[in-house]
Amino acid sequence: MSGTFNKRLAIVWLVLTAMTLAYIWLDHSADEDGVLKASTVVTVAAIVIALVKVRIIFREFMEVRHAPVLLRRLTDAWVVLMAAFLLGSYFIGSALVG
Amino acid sequence: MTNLQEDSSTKADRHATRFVPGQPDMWVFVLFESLLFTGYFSVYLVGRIQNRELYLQSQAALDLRFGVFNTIALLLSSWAIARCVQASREGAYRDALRDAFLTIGFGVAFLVSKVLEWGKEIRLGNTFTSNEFFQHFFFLTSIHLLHLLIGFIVMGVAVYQLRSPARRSQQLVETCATYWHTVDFLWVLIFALLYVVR
Amino acid sequence: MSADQVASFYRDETARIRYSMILFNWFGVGLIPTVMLLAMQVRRMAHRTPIMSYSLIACAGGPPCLFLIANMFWLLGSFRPERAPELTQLLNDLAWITFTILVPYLIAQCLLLALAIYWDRQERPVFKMWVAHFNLLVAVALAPAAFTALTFTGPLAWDGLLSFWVKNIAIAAWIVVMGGVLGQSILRQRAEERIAA
Amino acid sequence: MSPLRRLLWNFRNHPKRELWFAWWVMVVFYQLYGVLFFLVTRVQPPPSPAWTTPMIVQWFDARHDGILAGFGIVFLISGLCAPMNALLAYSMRRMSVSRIFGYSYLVMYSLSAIPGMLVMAVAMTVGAMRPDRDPEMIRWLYDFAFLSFSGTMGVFMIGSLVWLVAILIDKNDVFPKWFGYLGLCNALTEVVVAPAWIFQRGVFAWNGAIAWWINMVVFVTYTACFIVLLRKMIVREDFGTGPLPDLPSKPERSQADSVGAMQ
Repeated sequence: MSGTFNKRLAIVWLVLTAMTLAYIWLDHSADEDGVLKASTVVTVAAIVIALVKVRIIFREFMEVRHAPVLLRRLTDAWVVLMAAFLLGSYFIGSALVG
Repeated sequence: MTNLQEDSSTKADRHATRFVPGQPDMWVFVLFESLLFTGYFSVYLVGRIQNRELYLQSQAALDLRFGVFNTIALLLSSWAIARCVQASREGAYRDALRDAFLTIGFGVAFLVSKVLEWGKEIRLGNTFTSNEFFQHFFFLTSIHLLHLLIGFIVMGVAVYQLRSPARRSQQLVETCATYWHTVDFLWVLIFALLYVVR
Repeated sequence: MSADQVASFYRDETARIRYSMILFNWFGVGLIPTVMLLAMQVRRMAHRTPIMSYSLIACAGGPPCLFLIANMFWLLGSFRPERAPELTQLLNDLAWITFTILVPYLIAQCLLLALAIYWDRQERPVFKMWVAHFNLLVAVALAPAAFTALTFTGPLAWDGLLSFWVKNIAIAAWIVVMGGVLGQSILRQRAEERIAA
Repeated sequence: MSPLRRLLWNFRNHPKRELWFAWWVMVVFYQLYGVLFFLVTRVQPPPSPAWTTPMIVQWFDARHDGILAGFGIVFLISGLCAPMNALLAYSMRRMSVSRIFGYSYLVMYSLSAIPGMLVMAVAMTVGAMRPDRDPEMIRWLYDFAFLSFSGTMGVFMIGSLVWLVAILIDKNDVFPKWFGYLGLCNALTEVVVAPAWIFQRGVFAWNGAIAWWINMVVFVTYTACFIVLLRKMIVREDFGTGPLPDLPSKPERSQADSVGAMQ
């Protein structure tokens, strides 16, 4: 029992770390020849990856996966809510600035 | 992520008894606090859009390596505390205690690297009052660091629980772990927003 | 009063302001032990919770604290009376308004004490009923003083009939009467304890 | 019995009259507080610290009567804080924790009204009192008012920490643990207002999105929670020293009330 759990946790950690390292690649791909550029694609990708990581932490590390339905739904709703807030403020803000 | 989810819906799992890890009360904190931080993040993103060039230039002064190192340090600590919860659930308290100390160790690594990073930025002349980006940078990182410091107190409670057979309360250990994971996932968001977002 | 009038008042009356305020500075805090004695008497009343005595304790710290702030503004005003009149006027205004805020705490004290006495229904109540009525009366007398800032003339102004004379006479009367009542009830308490012992 | 007579009778004889009195004082105080600060004096939500002196003078002129009358009422009612803090201290007395908590909280919060609103009331009143005062001084009073109001955090931070520690180690179940954790959120937002002393504009200034608006939302949530929870505590109170009994179900409660009325 303990073995499978620990293996699973190790895999989870590896996945999370890989996603973190993906940010380095994302960061390098954003600049063209060292010129800084605002990029909606990078922004949205960064936020989405972060939220996916948050959900994995919820489900695996925080053991929501074994939790009652209410808590599982609630944490999922929260991830969606955060996404809505973050992307919403980004896009609505962009639209207002023009 | 998808394959992990498929794993979780295997039959054996579905029949296992459902339980809330730790005190359900702690989840109120987790949800409320993440909502609060979402508020801070939204304010930051809106400010960013209004002044893209300034934020981009200032962001370039940040060292992505610090951010990545910090994220991995906290992910390691989260991993350790998750193992600690498993070990203590199975009664392996020596292992649990070791994992708890590992958690604190990775937390300290994060703390040291954060302070070094601040020192570096301040030497570069980027302080809390320099410009809008650094206001947000120092604000978000220091309020998060405050959570981490409280996290050390929380880990102290967990170690105190694990130490003596008379006190051991699995629920309290899980509550402490939930708090620590919150510190972790808040940093995951802060890292993405401060270092990577363009 | 214009700024110049205020400033000249501070210049002419420097000594009086200084010595009276130093005196108040010494003894203003004396209110705290009195209120604490009251709180301890309230604790002996036939209540089921210590809420009323807690409330009195909560009221005890505020007035001396505010009074000391006001006192300092007055003393600062008279320390260098030759400064620009506008500044002296500002210090004077701050002092008077801060002094006014003592009132709500005193009103609350009186009302809470009255309520505590009304609720103290036992064979031999700690305080007699008229003490409660007296406290209500003092509270009513103090109330207009909260609105000092509204006007510079008439009974509401800070040197007017209601805000100054009624208020300060009420405070003085309260101190004298409550001092007597407190002394009596403490003497009685000691007598009762001696019998019980 | 007519409702009024019933109310009077309860006021005199209800076994929990002191608790209910303090609770109603608290409700009334927070209602009045909101009305006075937002509607009568109109000093909240706060104006910008970045304004020029003529704008500030004009701001004071526009509110002259409101500020003087409104803060007069604030002066008059600020004594209501006392029973309110007494009730909060009593909640800690009912817990299984040391008396230290209740008394520290009581003393801390009895002084908190001074930086929390009275200093602001003094500065605002003095500012509005003489419109012909030197504009620079009016500006100083304006800063004094808002910074003392927003920027004094220590009392409230340590106060909520004292309360939350008491709640978390309490064994009598007076408050649910989640409220203790919510207290931590509230204490942390008190930290966030500190930059108001540094910035004259932006989201961290005293009228900023982070330093004021988000904090206000947290504070209002926290306050609403503890008002409701204190009500529950009073209903559950049995005047014992052990764990507080659970909330009685509806029919039981009305029975208990009538028993209380009989006594």
